[in-house]
Amino acid sequence: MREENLIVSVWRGDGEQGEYVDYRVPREESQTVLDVVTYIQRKIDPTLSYRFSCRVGMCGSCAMTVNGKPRWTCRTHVSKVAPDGKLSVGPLRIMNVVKDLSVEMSDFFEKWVRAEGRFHPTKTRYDDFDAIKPADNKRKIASAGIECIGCGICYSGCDVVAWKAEYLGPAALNRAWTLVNDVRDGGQIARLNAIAGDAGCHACHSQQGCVENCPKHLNPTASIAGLKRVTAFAALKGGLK
Amino acid sequence: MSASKIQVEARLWLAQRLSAFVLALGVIIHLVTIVYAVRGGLSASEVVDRVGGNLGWSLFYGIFVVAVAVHAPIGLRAILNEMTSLTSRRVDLLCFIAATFLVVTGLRTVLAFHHLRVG
Amino acid sequence: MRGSHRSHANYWAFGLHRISGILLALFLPIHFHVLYLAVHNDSVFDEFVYWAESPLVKVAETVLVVLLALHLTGGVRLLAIEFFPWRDWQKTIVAVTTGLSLATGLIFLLNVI
Amino acid sequence: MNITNLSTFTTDVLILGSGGAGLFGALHAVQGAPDLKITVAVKGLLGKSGCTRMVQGGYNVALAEGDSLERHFMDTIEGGKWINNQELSWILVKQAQVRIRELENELGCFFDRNPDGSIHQKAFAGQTFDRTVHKGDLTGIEIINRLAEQVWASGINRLEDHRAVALIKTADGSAISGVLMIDMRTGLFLFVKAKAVLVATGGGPTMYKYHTPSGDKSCDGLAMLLHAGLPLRDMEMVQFHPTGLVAGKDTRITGTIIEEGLRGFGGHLLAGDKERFMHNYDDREERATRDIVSRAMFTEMRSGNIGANGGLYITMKHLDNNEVRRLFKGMVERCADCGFDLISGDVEVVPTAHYMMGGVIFNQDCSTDIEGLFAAGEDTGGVHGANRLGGNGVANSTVFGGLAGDTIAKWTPYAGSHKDPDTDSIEAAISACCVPLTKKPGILEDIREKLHETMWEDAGIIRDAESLARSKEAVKTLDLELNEIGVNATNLAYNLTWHDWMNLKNLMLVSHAVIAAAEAREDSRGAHFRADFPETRHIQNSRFTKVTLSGSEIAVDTEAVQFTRVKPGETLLEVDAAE
Ligand SMILES: Cc1cc2nc3c(=O)[nH]c(=O)nc-3n(C[C@H](O)[C@H](O)[C@H](O)COP(=O)(O)OP(=O)(O)OC[C@H]3O[C@@H](n4cnc5c(N)ncnc54)[C@H](O)[C@@H]3O)c2cc1C
Ligand code: HEM
Ligand code: SF4
Ligand code: F3S
Ligand code: FES
Repeated sequence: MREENLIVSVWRGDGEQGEYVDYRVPREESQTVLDVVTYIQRKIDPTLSYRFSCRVGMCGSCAMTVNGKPRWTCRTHVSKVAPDGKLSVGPLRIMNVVKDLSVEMSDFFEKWVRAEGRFHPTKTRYDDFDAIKPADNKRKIASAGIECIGCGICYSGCDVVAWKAEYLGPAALNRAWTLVNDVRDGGQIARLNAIAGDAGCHACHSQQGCVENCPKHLNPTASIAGLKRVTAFAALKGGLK
Repeated sequence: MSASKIQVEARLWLAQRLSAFVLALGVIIHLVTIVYAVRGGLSASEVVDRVGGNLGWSLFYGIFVVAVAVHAPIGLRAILNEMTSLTSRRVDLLCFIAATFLVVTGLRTVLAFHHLRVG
Repeated sequence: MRGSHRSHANYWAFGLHRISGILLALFLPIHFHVLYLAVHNDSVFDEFVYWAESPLVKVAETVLVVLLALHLTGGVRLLAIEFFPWRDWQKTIVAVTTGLSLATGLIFLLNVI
Repeated sequence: MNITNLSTFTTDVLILGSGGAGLFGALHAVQGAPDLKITVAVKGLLGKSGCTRMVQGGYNVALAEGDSLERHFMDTIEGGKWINNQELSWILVKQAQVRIRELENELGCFFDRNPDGSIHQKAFAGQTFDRTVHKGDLTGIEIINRLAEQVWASGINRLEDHRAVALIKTADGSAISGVLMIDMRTGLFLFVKAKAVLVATGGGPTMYKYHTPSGDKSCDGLAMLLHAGLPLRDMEMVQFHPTGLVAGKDTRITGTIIEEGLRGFGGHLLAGDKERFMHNYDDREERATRDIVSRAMFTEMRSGNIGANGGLYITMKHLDNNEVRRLFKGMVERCADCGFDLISGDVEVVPTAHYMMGGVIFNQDCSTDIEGLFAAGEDTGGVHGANRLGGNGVANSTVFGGLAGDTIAKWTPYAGSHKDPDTDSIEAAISACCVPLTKKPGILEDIREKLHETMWEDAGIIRDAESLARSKEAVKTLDLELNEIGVNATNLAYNLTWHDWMNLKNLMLVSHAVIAAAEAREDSRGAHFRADFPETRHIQNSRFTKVTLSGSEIAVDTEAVQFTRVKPGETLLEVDAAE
């Protein structure tokens, strides 16, 4: 273990008022940004607020803005982001700040629902499973986007979301695309209507902040491109309401 | 009956992309010709010689103008909606004016060239 | 490792595309108008071309060509994202499109001088 | 605190927790009785907290040809060393068949398939058949995402960042009136009045130095149930997973799981001197069952043959690097993100507290002895007996969560009107939470570490009468020390340190329950190993432990297991010639 300190600037305050406050945190060999934040709360300033749950990259609760970029803090090793020993940690942009580093995510999830990002069943619990081959093209497309942890990193890194409050955003649209390719789903028309238009996929300018920052290496840009094609041709044929 | 808002949005998006395909071809041809044309200086008579009264060129530039008039205002519309606080109705109006303006000035020019020799 | 959510090639490409789009949209009506005048009056056009001989204008013109080329290549890149299967080498594509645009500008410049 | 200005929220049904049990409870309640007002309250964000999300391996269910309910049932009973409530285990295996299809067909989970399109089932330790349905190695994310989407869309009320602190009964103590909560975002108390309450806060043995569950789990539900006067069974049964990462106490990654499949694939465990040791303990070496490997590792660690951070090592470097990278991509990346090289290095590991088989005694319809109070998931006991099979945990929470929802939907419309709370107990609960707010602020670290250490050393993988007595004293002392440590009360909004204090408080109480139950069981079985009673005794007369809280004292009792379906030594399987 090295006898060094990290200089960490942490946002203290709510969404409107606050400031970055500096703390010195001992540098450790195996140290994630979440560990740094935890250290401050446990040993320096117990009033610091932040959110986490699983601590291994599964729940998507711990996303913060680290040195300017949105990241999952539980799996961001300090050596990767702060080779110079300086770290700034703030709440995710765009989301409402509860306090310090913890944000509220209801807009994010409400948009998920608004994008029809949920399954519409055509069968029941008393029916058997659909036989879907893993090699089927649609199944492959659905699988490619399905492991989203809902961390909101893509959302927070997209300027269109910042510019257009009603834009559904990359995560919700990515989920919708997996469903568009889900042959079991019975809600396709409603979904296309939900995700078309200027609050939906057509607002995306392929900025690709989402792909760039998604910790799960998902590709919302490609998913949204798929939605754009499908909906635009549906619109051409008058298939949208 | 007028189509719904999302129907319109989706179609506008498609119109912009289709016009972009047209423009892509058009601009490549245009760029090649201007690079070729400016070689050794440019004069009015040269341009007129090349383009004036040639139905092919007139059609080409005619299509180009229409494509631009579709493409650019839809692009500007997105920008104005995202980056200014103008209401979307104002933006639509502005962009409609821009589209009309582009068509009128553009086609007027193309026609003028066409009539040079023909007329 | 400081930066922002914007510091990556694809965002810059977006920015360039947007700026070039706006500038082209502003330039085009002027371009149409000048050409229109020229048809009616050769001297106006030649005057314009004469004025355009000044180095400053040459540079401006080159910039314009680069903008057009940038917007073209960037636009084709976007169309490819939207209409063709995804490619994983987006950053390379951005580099190539930018390179191509600058090259176009260079050819133009060499030609006009 | 004056309770006259306590805000109140009224709902028909209140569900505590948004894991597999809570969300299924909510959905089934809404499906069965759409007119009810249903509210899910959770300590974090809905669907994002809790352990169901962290499920990697998958979901046990007998589906394939050749497998059967009886086989799944027998595996569960034998794994549970015959102390399961057999009726509950039977419901588990039977309803799992319905629930898995509900997950796939109604909620949209997209489980992995065989090349021909049929559902894929993989092997999981301790089972005689490959029956674990999964979505890659991130099954929990798939299940909870799909559940949460449906709940968001269904109009169910959400109280996010709301912590339940006490189950409040009526003045006569016969029925539930509601739950006292803290709105974590403001730090204000809130009384949620409800006709029916489902406790689904998911246990979670986080009082151990090394543990796997999510940070929001601190046995709150178990503590509240004890305070409400209900008995907890099998509390001595704490399951340890053999390979948790260890990288020092200052990183949250410590304790999190390194996949079991690595050992299955041929990974070696090394002691501090980098030599293998498992051959000294079991012929199957690294592939022995969870409890055996954990015990061997613990013994090795006790002998002092340890690595840099006090653990042992797992290594894959003698295996085909490319295969390891391909098969364990997620694990390799996770290790790499945290600074470990799983492909060509030695990664330090320890056994880590994973799951509590014990929990509240509940009925087959998920009701409890308090009218209007229901329970499901890891907060309950009896389903798994002395050891849980990998893959039976999420089956348990989803099966019983759903059943609880069904029961609540049937019961609540006839439950009459809301019942008035016993205001004295509200007041008492509030003052219990506020204890640290008037004291001088201090650092909780020390106490947390001591609790972790004590439970790990003396009430963990290997215990005996002496160590248990030691831990009992130690926890008692720590509890008193905790009472003297204050929390800065200038701003109670999202005051994590206040919640840490309450977490510790609950963990202390439930630690007492674990210790008491462990003292009462004088034999070794499943997850419970007594160095002074290393044999499994009296299988035919098996009993289970029952812990209750009377006043501030933990009391423990035992009760005979009813072998309602099968007796030790017998089987429900047709004894066939093969195998
Ligand atoms: C890393 C890991 C891997 C696992 N892998 C598997 C596996 O492969 N297969 C398997 O079958 N099982 C597995 N399990 C076990 C499985 O996760 C659990 O058995 C099951 O998910 C428990 O579900 P639950 O609904 O009871 O609790 P949880 O899913 O833990 O949910 C508890 C909920 O209650 C909330 N809560 C807690 N306290 C309060 C409070 N005071 N007030 C309000 N809300 C509160 C929490 O925030 C959370 O939302 C694993 C567990 C872990 C930790
Ligand atoms: C060369 C052929 C062209 C192609 C292939 C092309 C392509 C595109 C594409 C795909 C977009 C959409 C960007 C987005 O919204 O994400 C776009 C936007 C735009 N284009 Fe073009 N375009 C071309 C020519 C032009 C011309 C000649 C003009 C100007 C007259 C122009 C003006 C605009 C404007 C203003 C935008 C909006 C930019 C933005 O939203 O950021 N384009 N173009
Ligand atoms: S797409 Fe990626 S970045 Fe966006 S919410 Fe999902 S996991 Fe997070
Ligand atoms: S960052 Fe935003 S603009 Fe589109 S490509 Fe991603 S959603
Ligand atoms: S804490 Fe769950 S993803 Fe980081």
